[in-house]
Amino acid sequence: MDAKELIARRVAQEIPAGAIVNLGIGLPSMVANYLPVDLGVFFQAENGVIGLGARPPEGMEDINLTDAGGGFVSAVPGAAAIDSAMSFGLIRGRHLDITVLGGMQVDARGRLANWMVPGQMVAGMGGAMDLVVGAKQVIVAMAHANKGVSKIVPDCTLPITAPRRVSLIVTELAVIRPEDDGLHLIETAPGVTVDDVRAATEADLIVTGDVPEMRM
Amino acid sequence: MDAKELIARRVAQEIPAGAIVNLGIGLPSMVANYLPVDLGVFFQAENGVIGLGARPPEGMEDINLTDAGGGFVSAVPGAAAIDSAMSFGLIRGRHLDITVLGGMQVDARGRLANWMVPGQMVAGMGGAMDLVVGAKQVIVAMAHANKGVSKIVPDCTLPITAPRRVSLIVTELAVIRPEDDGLHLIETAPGVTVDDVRAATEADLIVTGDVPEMRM
Amino acid sequence: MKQAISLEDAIALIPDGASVMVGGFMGVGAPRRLIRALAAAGRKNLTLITNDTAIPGEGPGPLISGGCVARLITSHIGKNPEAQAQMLSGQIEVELVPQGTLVERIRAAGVGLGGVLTQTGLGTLVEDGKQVVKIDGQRWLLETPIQADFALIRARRCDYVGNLEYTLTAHNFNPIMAMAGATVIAEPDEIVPLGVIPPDAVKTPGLLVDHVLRRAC
Amino acid sequence: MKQAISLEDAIALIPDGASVMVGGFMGVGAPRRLIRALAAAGRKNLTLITNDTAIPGEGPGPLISGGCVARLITSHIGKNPEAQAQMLSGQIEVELVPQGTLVERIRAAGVGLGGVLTQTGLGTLVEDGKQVVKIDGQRWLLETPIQADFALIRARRCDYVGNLEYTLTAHNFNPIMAMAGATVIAEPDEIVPLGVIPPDAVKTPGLLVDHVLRRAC
Repeated sequence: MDAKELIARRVAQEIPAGAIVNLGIGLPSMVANYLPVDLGVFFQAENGVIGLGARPPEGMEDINLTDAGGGFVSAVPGAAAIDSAMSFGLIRGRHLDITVLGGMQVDARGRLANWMVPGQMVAGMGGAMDLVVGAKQVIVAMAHANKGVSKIVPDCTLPITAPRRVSLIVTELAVIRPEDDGLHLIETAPGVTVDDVRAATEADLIVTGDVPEMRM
Repeated sequence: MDAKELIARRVAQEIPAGAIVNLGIGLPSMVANYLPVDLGVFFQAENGVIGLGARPPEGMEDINLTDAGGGFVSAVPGAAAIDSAMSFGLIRGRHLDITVLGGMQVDARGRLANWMVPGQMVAGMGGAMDLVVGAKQVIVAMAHANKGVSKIVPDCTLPITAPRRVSLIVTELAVIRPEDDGLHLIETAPGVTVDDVRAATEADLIVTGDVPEMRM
Repeated sequence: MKQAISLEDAIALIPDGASVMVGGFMGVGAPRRLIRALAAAGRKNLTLITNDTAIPGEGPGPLISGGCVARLITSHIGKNPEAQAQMLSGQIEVELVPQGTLVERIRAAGVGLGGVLTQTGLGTLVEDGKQVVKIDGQRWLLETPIQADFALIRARRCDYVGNLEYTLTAHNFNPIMAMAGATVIAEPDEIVPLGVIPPDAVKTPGLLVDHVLRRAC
Repeated sequence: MKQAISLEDAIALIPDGASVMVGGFMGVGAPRRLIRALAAAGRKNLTLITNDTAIPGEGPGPLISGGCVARLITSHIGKNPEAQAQMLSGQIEVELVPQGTLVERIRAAGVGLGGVLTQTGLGTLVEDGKQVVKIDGQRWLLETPIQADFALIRARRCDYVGNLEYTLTAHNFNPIMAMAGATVIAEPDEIVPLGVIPPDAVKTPGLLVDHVLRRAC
């Protein structure tokens, strides 16, 4: 199992039956592949569809039905098409259960940075700031490090997306839960030790008792 | 012609082709009866219809299609049904050309009072405050006096609906236009003299040259 | 997916003292079954948020007549002498709100905004006691969000996800209130199978709706 | 009633230096014909307000590629290297706005509100230089309304009153921008006779639309 699949599978375990879930572009969007179809989860894409389904077979795409990345999708029975005011009204009004987002950094206070690198990469925040402020739960799904440099840091050096503490961080090495007192290491990936995670993590990690391995 | 019909007919002359017009309950709603059907005017009712038409024949009413007073109406071809957020978004966002409202008082600064009599009649403002603030033109259609007491006063003694100066006042005696320097008497009703109007009006009226008679 | 619930079970959710939003305009588009059952159940001390009190017997009228309401936030009580009398006698505390401000305050609560900045009400009694915000030298009245424990929503059709459709002048406050109730109960004329309501026709996405009232018969 | 106008006549309405809102999300639901003709006409110094700059060639991409834009208000330029390069070189002045804030700022202009009070952006770079309003002890970021000289709106269907229908994820910013342009030009896929679009299906009432673009062929 590669790193991305591991992360996506582990995030999928966090999603309860019937949840309304926004999945970011890229890795987070893979989470949908690992959910039981009978779980009754509805996926929201901020470009305006609730009840996003799989990419349709070749030749059956509709140019007016895509996800937030512009990729073709389908709509499940019971789907709703909405405009951006309603879409972000749902997000900002706390009507969305979970958002799964990628990250560039998360710090010891659980703050996410994922929208710009000053002077270099300026993508824009898109819907990320609204999602982090508004979703009931924010799960960050990302690689633990970027070119060997830890993305879990004492204090974000990149501009943060919101001061809110995210709910959970899932990487290919660990599951980490930010709390009042810092980052709690709550699971390690199969075959990864606590020391491995500490070595790969620039921020301090709080370890209480035995840390279980992810059950995949 | 009775007083109400006279007022409604005169107000109708103010409405240009293609205008979007809100008519208040009561006297103002009579204005629709005196417009040429080919004028292309669309009537908006704040309860959520643009393209309001006449009351349908007995037995063809729809309980879900009424005007703001709860009376049955029809919808013309090209009508739109909207919710209250859009309805008042149109009103407050200055997308409505004209509103015709009843009044309890209008004063020398052109301020309308039409929503409460402290300690006695407390109806509530409904949509009146929004309409007076938001419509491009506000026409007050009302009787000149109430039980012999002038409704056109130096300074409103009733709580005002908005500090905005209304565009025009039409009564069974006169047409009056509020301006920076006060209330200009611009027309008198057929058979009514300037002195008659002055005698019936508590506020000062400005008269410049000959005052024409309404052309009915 | 939602199981439709009985009128009895729906009413049992709403305790004395609750704040309740009720859709409708002069009774059109009002959730009649829920209103009548709530009044019949003898609820007391409710905060009622509704565009208008219609005429006695219509719209939220039965809640007024039944003495269920202690506090009323509305734009118009002029057609309901009982509401006027209860206000003048002090039985109901009434907050009169301009209609456009009322709908935006409800929307603000539903979409997570801190308030509404409006010209409506400035320079009138409505301004009294409220914060005024200066933006580029212009004064704007700050009106605060209104949310409620319950929103009772009348809809034309509903599916088992809870997606709602409305019709003609029965839209009014319903789609907006459906965003601002902590618990939203929909009273549709008809419940249809999944997929019957096209995605583009949905005006209230089902995720906003907590309970769907079973059909009358 | 509105006569449909030609692409040429529509473009002639929009001068150099105008502010222009353009619907669409990653190009989906963008008014392609108007955008391409505007770029082909060589307009300069435009202020472009749009959710994102898509990829070059898509959505508002041709306006970026054509050097038509001096100022850009948007939430995302990450998929358009030309937009990024023109920002870094200083050719385009870019204001990045959180997407939910962007749509509410446009709506605020359209419905006559003084601004938007939001939590989004508080405690981030987005807060810099902006007014913060305290309400009951809580801080809210005040974001100002955004209006434009023109709004270019893509719609699924339109009638000769100008009523607009949208479909699926091609809604996005279109219905909101249609409220906030001083002049609104609709680019429908199809124009249908009066009465074909049912009142309940209208999402932009025709009174908001100034011009309807004639069909392509």
